[in-house]
Order: sequence, then structure tokens, then C-alpha cells
Amino acid sequence: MVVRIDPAPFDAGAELNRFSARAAGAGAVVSFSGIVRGNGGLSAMEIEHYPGMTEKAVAAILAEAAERWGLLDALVIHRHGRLTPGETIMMVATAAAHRAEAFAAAEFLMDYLKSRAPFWKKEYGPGGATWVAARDDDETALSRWLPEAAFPQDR
Amino acid sequence: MVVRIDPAPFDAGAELNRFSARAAGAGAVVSFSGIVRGNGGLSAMEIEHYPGMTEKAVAAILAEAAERWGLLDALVIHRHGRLTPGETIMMVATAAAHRAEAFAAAEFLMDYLKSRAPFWKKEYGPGGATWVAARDDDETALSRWLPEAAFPQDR
Amino acid sequence: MTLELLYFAWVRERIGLPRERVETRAATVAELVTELSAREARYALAFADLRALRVALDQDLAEFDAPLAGVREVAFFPPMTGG
Amino acid sequence: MTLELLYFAWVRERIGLPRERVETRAATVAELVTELSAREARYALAFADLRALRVALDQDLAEFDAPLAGVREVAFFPPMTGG
Repeated sequence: MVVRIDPAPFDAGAELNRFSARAAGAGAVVSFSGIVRGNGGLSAMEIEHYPGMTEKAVAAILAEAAERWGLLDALVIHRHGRLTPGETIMMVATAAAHRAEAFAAAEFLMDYLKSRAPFWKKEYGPGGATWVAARDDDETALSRWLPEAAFPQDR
Repeated sequence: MVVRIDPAPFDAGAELNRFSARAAGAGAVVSFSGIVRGNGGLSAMEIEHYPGMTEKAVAAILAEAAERWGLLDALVIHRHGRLTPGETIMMVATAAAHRAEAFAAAEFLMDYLKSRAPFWKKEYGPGGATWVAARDDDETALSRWLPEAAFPQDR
Repeated sequence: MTLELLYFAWVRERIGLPRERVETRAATVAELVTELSAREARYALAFADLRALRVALDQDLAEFDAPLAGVREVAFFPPMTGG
Repeated sequence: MTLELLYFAWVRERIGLPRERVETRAATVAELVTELSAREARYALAFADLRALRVALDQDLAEFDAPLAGVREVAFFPPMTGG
């Protein structure tokens, strides 16, 4: 398991290759990369986080995903600080024996990182700077992972 | 859209980087890589395909995914011929404005490639060579994408 | 009518060749299968269980009751296992 | 008891500082919020709508009725927007 919270840019392709090479026995590797979009005239994004809690929260989310889907390995890299359109904000990768588990775990990680890891985005655009509001959608996305809910991996 | 059916090994990380760089306006890129597993003493895998139909079938599946989830771009690379454990068999990548669409489209592509693109796998192991049987699971996976079914992206 | 027949995976192995050209008056895929099965044991063996087979007409998946009129290429193979 | 308070995103901007140390006898997060809000308008403004706020106690998410006994670090922030 790798957690890296770092302002520095990273090479998603190189990370994916390293991750896949290390995940011995995996038949399926899923990756997600989040990229700054320049829509609405956005010129930059600034990501604030809570040092200490971030690493702890992300590691807990990773451990839960690994346990729940029997992952062979998982990775979260998340940048903070100032980013401009086209830059990669973060990535997750999951390795499992089969594809259903790798996909479900990657979606779970993204849903939890969105709303349960202490990051906050501020967007700089033509109208000035605004804090990105959490979306109701993101809370709805979380509810599908509750133990009582029907699990996508059971479909 | 890129479809590449080729026996040659490829660099999944380099493909992911090229794909992400090209997908202007994307906020979300999902990739899947399928890797040969060495379990059960498997020593090699041979993938046969139907030249002509393969390209046509994969292009049709890609076009449907792009249309259905408003993808900005999508990629399928699939090898054929002889592969050994640890080698990457294939990859898909999807680029969309938001993560739900990129994930759903990548899963859709995988489900369809599994059972609707003309590839056949033969495994070489301690007990000799055997053709991989299609799994009922794979047919079940397809049914979730039927127009009447509840779509995961609506959750 | 002249048809190009293609066989893949274990269908190819059972029949013993990857492709062949046949002259037939079969109106549907099912009729073609019956005709081929009557020819030799290896065809009868390959086509013994149609539920285990798939067919493509000119590179599009089709059903066994599909008509052959206008078709040039017929491919028989087991369920696909890509990805 | 001495608490280390941390503020993030617009909570930090409204209060005007990223962290501070406070002496308090508040038994719960809610009591602490009431105490801070009574101090100055900028606190009252930051804590005006608790539904728009989240709290973490020693780096774990908590509810506003959670007790403060044994806690050293309390962080206030808006709903998270990672990923």
C-alpha cells in the first residue's frame, strides 16, 4: 500500500507501471487520474489539506478497500498546493485477481477521497477565488458502499 | 478513439500518459490493464482472434461507450499470440469530464470485450493446453448494461 | 452459392482447418450446419452442441436461424474470452 | 483544559488564522463552538451554520455533541472536496 500526499507533480504512467510490476499475482489493475479542468475560465486551483489527518484518513480508507475486496495492492497519490488546468491532481490504483474487485475498490477509494479525506479545493477564475462546494452527489455516491446497500460487486 | 490489436508488447504507463495528454478537457481518466496470472502453474497463454471482425467489433463497442457516457476519448489495446505470466494482455482507457462516466464506460468496455470481441484464450499448464471457457459471470455482467437495467451511473 | 467458412479456437482444432470455401444451397446457418455435420465425423463433432457455439455472418454476430442470402463469410467459434 | 484548534479552508479565512491554543472548560464540541462564537463576530460568522461544518477530534471525524475529555486537537472545516 502506498499513500503519498505531496505538492510535487508526479508521472501517472510511471507510477502505474511501477505499481503493476510490484503487484505480483494480479490479473487486473485499475487506475484513476483526476485532472484540473480549465472550464469556466478557471486559471488555477489551490488544494489545502490537513497534514497528519490526511495521511491517517487516506491510509484508513485504503485499508478498508484492501480488506473489503481482497486487493493485492493499492496506491493513492494526492497533490496539494497550486495546480493549473491540465495538471494531474491525484491518482489511485488498485490491483486484484479479477476485474470486478479492482474496479469496485477504485470507485470506493474515489468516493471516499472525495468526501472523507481532508482536502479542500479553491478555484481561481474570472470571477475571483471560490471554495469548491461539496456536492450532494458525492454524499449519494458514498451511500452505495454502506454494508446494508446492494454492492455493485454483487451484480 | 484508438483501437490497436497487435501481438507486440506495449507500455501501459506510456499509453496512459499519451492518452491523458491528448484528452483535452477531461477531469477523469480511468484505465484498466489485464495481466496474465501464473496461478495453477500456468506457463503461457495463447490468444487467438478473428482479424477483421476484431477491429470492427471493438470499434463498435468503443463507439457505443463514447456515445452513452459522453466520453472525450477512449482507447483499447489488445494483444494476441503467445504471452507469459506477468505480461500485460490488454488495456482500456476512458476520459470524461467526471469520474462516474469514466468508470462506468471502462467497466462497460471490459464487460463487452470479455464476451463480445472475438478473442479466445488457450492456457498452457502442467495438465497440458486447455481453451478457457466463457464464464456465466461474464454474461451476467453484460446484463447490467441493458437499457432496461438500472444503470450504475444513475446511482 | 459460395461461402468462405472460418473456424476459430477448438472449432478450428476439431475440424482441423482454419478456413475453407464451400458450395452450398443452405438457406440458413442451421441448414449449413446440418449439411456440414453430414459430411464427416469431425464436423458432426464440432457442431454437436450448438449452445456451445457462436456464429458470425460477414463479421457480425448472428443467430443460427439467420438467412445466408447475400452472405460471403461465415465464422464458427466458441463463446469469446477476450479482455 | 488546553486545546489546539485548527481551521481550514473558508473557516480559516473567516476566523483569520490557521490555528490557535485555547483554554476552555467546554465539555463538548457544541459547547466549545458556543464559547468561541460569543468571543468575537468573526467566530460567530464562521460557526453560524453548523450543518455547513465538519469537526475532527485528534484527526478523526466526530459529531458536534462529542465530548472533549482527553482531546488535544480540534479541527473545524467545511465538507471535504478531495479527489
